[in-house]
Amino acid sequence: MTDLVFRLPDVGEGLAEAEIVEWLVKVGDQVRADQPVVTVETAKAQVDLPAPADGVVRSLEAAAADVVNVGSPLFVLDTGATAAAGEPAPDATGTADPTPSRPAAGVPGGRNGRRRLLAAPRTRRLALELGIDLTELTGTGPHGRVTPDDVRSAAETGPPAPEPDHPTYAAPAAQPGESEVDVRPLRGLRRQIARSMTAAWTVPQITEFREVDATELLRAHRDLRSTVGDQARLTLLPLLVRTVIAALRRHPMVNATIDMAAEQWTVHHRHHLGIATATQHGLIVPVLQDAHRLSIVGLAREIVRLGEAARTRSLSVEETTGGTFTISNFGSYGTWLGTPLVNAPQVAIAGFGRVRDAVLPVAGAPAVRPVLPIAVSADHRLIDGDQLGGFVNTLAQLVSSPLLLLGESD
Amino acid sequence: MVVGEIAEAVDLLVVGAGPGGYAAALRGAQLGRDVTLVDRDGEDGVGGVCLRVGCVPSKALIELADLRHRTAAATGAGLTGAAPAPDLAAFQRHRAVIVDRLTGGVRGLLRGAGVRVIGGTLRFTRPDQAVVEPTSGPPRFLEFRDVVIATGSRPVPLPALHHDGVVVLDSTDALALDAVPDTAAIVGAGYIGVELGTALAKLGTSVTIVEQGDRILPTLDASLARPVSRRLAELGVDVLVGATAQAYDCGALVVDQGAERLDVKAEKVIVAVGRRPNTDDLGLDRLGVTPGPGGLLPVGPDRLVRPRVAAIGDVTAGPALAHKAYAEAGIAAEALSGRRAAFDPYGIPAVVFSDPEIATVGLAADQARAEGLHVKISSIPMAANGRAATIGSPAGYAQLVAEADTGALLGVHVVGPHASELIAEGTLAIELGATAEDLAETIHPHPTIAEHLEEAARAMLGRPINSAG
Amino acid sequence: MRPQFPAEHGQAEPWSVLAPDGALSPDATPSLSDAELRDALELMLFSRAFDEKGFSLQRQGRFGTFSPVRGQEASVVGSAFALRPDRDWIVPQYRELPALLRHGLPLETFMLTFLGDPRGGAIPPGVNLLPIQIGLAAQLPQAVGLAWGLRLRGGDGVVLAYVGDGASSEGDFHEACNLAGVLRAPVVFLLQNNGWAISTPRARQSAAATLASRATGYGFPGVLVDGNDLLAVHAVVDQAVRRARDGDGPTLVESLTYRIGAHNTADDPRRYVDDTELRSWHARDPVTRVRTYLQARGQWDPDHDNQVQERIRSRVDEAVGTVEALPPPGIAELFEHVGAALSPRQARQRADLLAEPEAR
Amino acid sequence: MTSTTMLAAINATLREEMARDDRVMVLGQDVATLGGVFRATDGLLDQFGPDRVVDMPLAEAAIVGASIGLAAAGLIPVAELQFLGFSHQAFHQIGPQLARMRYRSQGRFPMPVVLRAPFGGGVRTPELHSEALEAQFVQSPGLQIAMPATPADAKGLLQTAVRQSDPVLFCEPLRGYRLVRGEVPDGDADVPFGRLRVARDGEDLTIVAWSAAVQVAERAAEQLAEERISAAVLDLRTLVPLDESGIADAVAATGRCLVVHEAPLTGGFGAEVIATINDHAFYSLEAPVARVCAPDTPYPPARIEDHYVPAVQRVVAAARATVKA
Repeated sequence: MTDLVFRLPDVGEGLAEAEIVEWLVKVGDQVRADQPVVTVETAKAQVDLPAPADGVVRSLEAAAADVVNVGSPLFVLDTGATAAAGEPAPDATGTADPTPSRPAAGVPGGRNGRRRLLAAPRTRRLALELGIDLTELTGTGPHGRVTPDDVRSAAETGPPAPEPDHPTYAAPAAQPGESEVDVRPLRGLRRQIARSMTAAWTVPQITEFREVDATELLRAHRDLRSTVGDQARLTLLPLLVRTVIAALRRHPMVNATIDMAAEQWTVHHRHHLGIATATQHGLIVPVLQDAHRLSIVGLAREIVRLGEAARTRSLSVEETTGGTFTISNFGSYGTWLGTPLVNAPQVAIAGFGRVRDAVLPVAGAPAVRPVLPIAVSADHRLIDGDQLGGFVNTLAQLVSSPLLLLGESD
Repeated sequence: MVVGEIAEAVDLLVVGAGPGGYAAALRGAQLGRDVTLVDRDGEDGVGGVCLRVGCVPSKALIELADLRHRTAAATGAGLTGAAPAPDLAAFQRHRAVIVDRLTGGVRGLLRGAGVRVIGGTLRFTRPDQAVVEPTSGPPRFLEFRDVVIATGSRPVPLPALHHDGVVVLDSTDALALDAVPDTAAIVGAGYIGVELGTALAKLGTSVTIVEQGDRILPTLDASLARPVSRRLAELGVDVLVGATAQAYDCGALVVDQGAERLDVKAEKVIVAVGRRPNTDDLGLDRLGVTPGPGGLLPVGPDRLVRPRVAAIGDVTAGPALAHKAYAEAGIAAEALSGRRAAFDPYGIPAVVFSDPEIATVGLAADQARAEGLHVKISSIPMAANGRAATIGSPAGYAQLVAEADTGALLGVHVVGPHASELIAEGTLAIELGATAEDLAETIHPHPTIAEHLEEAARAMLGRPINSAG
Repeated sequence: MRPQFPAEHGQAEPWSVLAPDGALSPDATPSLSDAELRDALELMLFSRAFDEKGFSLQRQGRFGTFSPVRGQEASVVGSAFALRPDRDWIVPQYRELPALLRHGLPLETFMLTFLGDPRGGAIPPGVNLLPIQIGLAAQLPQAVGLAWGLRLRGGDGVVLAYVGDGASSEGDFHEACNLAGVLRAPVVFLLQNNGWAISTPRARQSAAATLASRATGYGFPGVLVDGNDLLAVHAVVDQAVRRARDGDGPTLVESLTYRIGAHNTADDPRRYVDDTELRSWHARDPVTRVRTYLQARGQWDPDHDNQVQERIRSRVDEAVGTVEALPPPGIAELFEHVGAALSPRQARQRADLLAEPEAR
Repeated sequence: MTSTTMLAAINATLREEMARDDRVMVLGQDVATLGGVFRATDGLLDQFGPDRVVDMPLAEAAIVGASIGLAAAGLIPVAELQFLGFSHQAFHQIGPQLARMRYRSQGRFPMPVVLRAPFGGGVRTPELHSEALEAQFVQSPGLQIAMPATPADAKGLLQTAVRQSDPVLFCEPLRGYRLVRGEVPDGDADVPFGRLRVARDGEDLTIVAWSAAVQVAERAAEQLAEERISAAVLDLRTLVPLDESGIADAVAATGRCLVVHEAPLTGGFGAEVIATINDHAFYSLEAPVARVCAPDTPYPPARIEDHYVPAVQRVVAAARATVKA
């Protein structure tokens, strides 16, 4: 027999490649010279390529939709064969050594997508160790290549790894559909939240509530907003942050963290304020680093930026750690008053509810005033009731008279 | 011990001291495990089939045969004088030295790592216990925490041809021949049969290869096998395809080919129709492990059959190749030691030391298509390579398979001289997710076979230099 | 051809020196001097007197259950006289009072044992005795171990272990003899065949013609001796002790004697002992035999006999007085010598018992 | 510290004790030339000679009885009963003789005798080799009973046994001989009798065990930990003397208790442990004390012994039930 390898000719002028549109024959077919065998499309035209001689098609070296280089084999024609004969299927039993069978290379994602996953072995191992499914990542390298950094950042924001001893051998799949309840694993951010809330609950805490006349605060807010203008979207929150920092300055031990394992606590001279932020993923607490150094505008911008980053899960590790005190602005979603939970290892948290009008005694007469509910919880291991009361008093005073902030040193 | 099964505590038990087993033992020791390695042949078994009676001796024989043959072929290229005659007895001594040095090195590593090596036949008796029957002395009971099964494989015999080690040989016997037979028939045209047939032919044996299928190397792409087929014909090797060995009778192998019955004169008959995993006499039922089809142990990506039991190498699915076992060994040792590990290569290179050599890694074009990938293919004949011409082996080609839109390499397939060495670059490229452009832009030394990959990559990009395409 | 079994051993004649009428066997030389014989006879008389006193006290409620020696005095005293108390050891059963006295055990201590007083076990330091053994034959492996230990410690002491015909059926007898043979331990097994194990006659203990013949099976000599013949018993045991001391290993001596009277104070032998047989053994009384011999040699006379009897009586009375004057043991003694120290649990039990009202 | 097996620890300790005190000698069946059927006395004959390492006739009573005599002669015999299951052949020399010789002789003859006896199941022995008979010896006042579970305790308790003047039944877990490895201190291990070992701390439940059952309890505790049940494991080390306060304190701390032993349930030493808890920690209990023991059947043949010897899963199940009770 004589095999004739038909290579892709340059059917245009200086074209390098062509895409296979359709095979007009199949392996084993008898073809005559000049019979069209394959339709290809170049950048210029769609053409049929004919058989160079009589023969039997022994193999097709490319498939429909493949892009083939000029000069690459397209098909093999057995020009010595006269009768059509299909390739006999190799007998698996005792025909020949089964090895080296071509190993089926693992192409993650190959089954689902049509893209090759590009990741070096080191990256793949890192993904395994961190429990990251590479097929769900978009690589930042050339051609979407996944880099170790891609994996690490996915690990920081993505679902944590399953337990190391989780068996990877086949386990019977759960039967879906028949249950009346929807049982879901506690995973990812939700699991982290569950864990940190559980940790928070182990802290013996006390909460003090206060309703404060917010007339002056709202006025200051209004005035400031007109001053700031387009520089930033100024909500009430930057003002409250300022107020809290001022109160913390007067009560330094509230700006602290506790370490029961080491049986010590740390008073922080810098103020890194966590802002509890509701996202569609769940509660995230980005941290305003060195909030005491930021201007009102700076605070406003930073709060917006962090809130956006939280919602897109693009916060860096530094932006979610190291907080010394937390503010929960639960009023922003309508809650009037709630009990904030201390964000351990911090020792206190301030919650601000929704401002609403209430009747207050003003100079001995009932008056309708905007009222801001404040709830501050503290770790009772470190902070006694009177200390908490002192802090809340200061905070309430500053909220009701924001002018006093002018007297605070920076 | 007069009575009772007084078990010894074993932390990590590794069964089989082949490339998989000894590598798992060493990796386990690195991870701080207390490792016990059991092999049928004890310290003498270290290295397994590969080092002692398989790959390594076989490559030594192929090297010798090739050297002799090329010397003869070089008479027209600048050498004169009679070609040296082969002396297999001397070869066997030479081979023993090589094998001793290699296995001795491994034994030293094991000793250095504090791995305890026990000789004897092991059977599992309980999910956490095995008994080892040494060649002498009472049985020892080992109660283990974790186990790696790395017992390898053995040649499959043909019922029609009773293996006697004198006339009817398996591959191990064939590599131990101390004289070149005048005639030999090889049953099975897989890589072992082709390698042995080629080597014997080059040493002067008149070789017939008998294959039941329709061509040689049936598990490889036909196009890869084609240059080898041609070369075998040049070497005078008779390849009978669609032929079944029936019996050995009166100095000849009786072969049925279609309706015809042939007598193939053969001093020796070498049966190389495949290998079978050594999983049948291990008492795996007691271990709570059931082998799958063909005796293979089903494993997960971490090579665990079940918690605390790993299997690697020839007893698991995939090519029965030492380097696969070797790679799996580390995975198994790590997985059993509580680390995250998965056997997740993009490609396992496979090499046939035929003439020309075949080496392949990653996906063939049709496999890639089956995976749903759009592919580009570039194939450059070896004739375009200067170095190949100087070697005098212009047969073969290099083929790259890449993803159409990104150019990421999916498969590298080489037929030609030193393909076995070349394939490491292809493997690295695939594992690193390199593209054809990466390969084309990487400077390769000239004149080498290696630059052929660069050339193939350039061709894929439409800018070949040395080949017209 | 059928295998030929060896014939049964016939009845061997026991070694004897003094005939029942006190006549010295013509070819015999006494192994004890006249002075030693007088001491021996006095000890035999003491034993017999104590037996009577003990019975009497027991019937008055002043003494516990005890086993008299009567009839076996020559066997016990003759064997004990073959030992050197300063280096040799006696491992008794419980019917060997005169041997224990000769070896240095205070009579009071012995009496305390049979008064049910724990202090009876307190063998004084330097007195080479193991305590009386109620577990039959249990003392024998211990005796072998003791003999072996004496040798390991470099001494030349010999152990004389007493056992009866009944106890010789125990497994310990076999294990001990077997071990002694293997170790060539310096031990003499003095098997007092007194015809009875309570009511079970010797014939029900073993089909062997003699118990001494068992020694063959252990690889050392077995000797049958007339147990009512003081000089014969002494001569045989003396020879056995000599062998043991010289490193030639153990000897089994079957001392053929007879228990004249009850097994112990609680027994009524009239229910099983044949009167005729008893009378025949009365005629072979071991004490009479020595006394006759010594009188014939001018070494004993009725006056001397009276003095001796008087001395014995006062010694026994003195001992009775002493032990009866001792304060009775109490709860404290319950916990004494259980171990080197009391465990917390034992200490609490002791305190609890002492705190109970009736204890005070 | 060296990591070694139970067997090696016993062998080394015997060697050290014999070297330390020339009164110490070893006797038993097959202990000299063979070095013991499990090699516990391997090499001692070569080092100390035939007067101190002695092969004995196959007679358990003679071995124990002779040991009594040897002790009376001033030696310190360490006798090996090849298996505790054969101790009945010598029981009359142990309970009524060895145990009470000091008492009988009012202190004249203390008995510094150690009876080493391997025992315990799970090793596929023929009949009578595996029985856990410890409770049968408890009623022999004067006899102390040591049941080490670890190589370190095998050394420490054996040292203590050899160096004090009362007889000790030293039960060695066959299954643990080569299986249980651990750190063994050099020199004096200083493990007194009557002081239990807290093998594992825990808060929800106290598992009391001794000898081979300690490892079973520890493995059960590991599994329980995965279910967030925190189980303490007590290794009693010696049954006589018994660390009553140690048991009471530990059980009072958790309020729940489970006793595991290899002997049959009825009259097993677990009953004594529970009675002790009843005496000293009753009002701290939050649940009835449970037992995981062998059933009241003869020790079975090898093929079914795994159903007999308390298994980890049985302990885990009983612990769960106790915690929920």
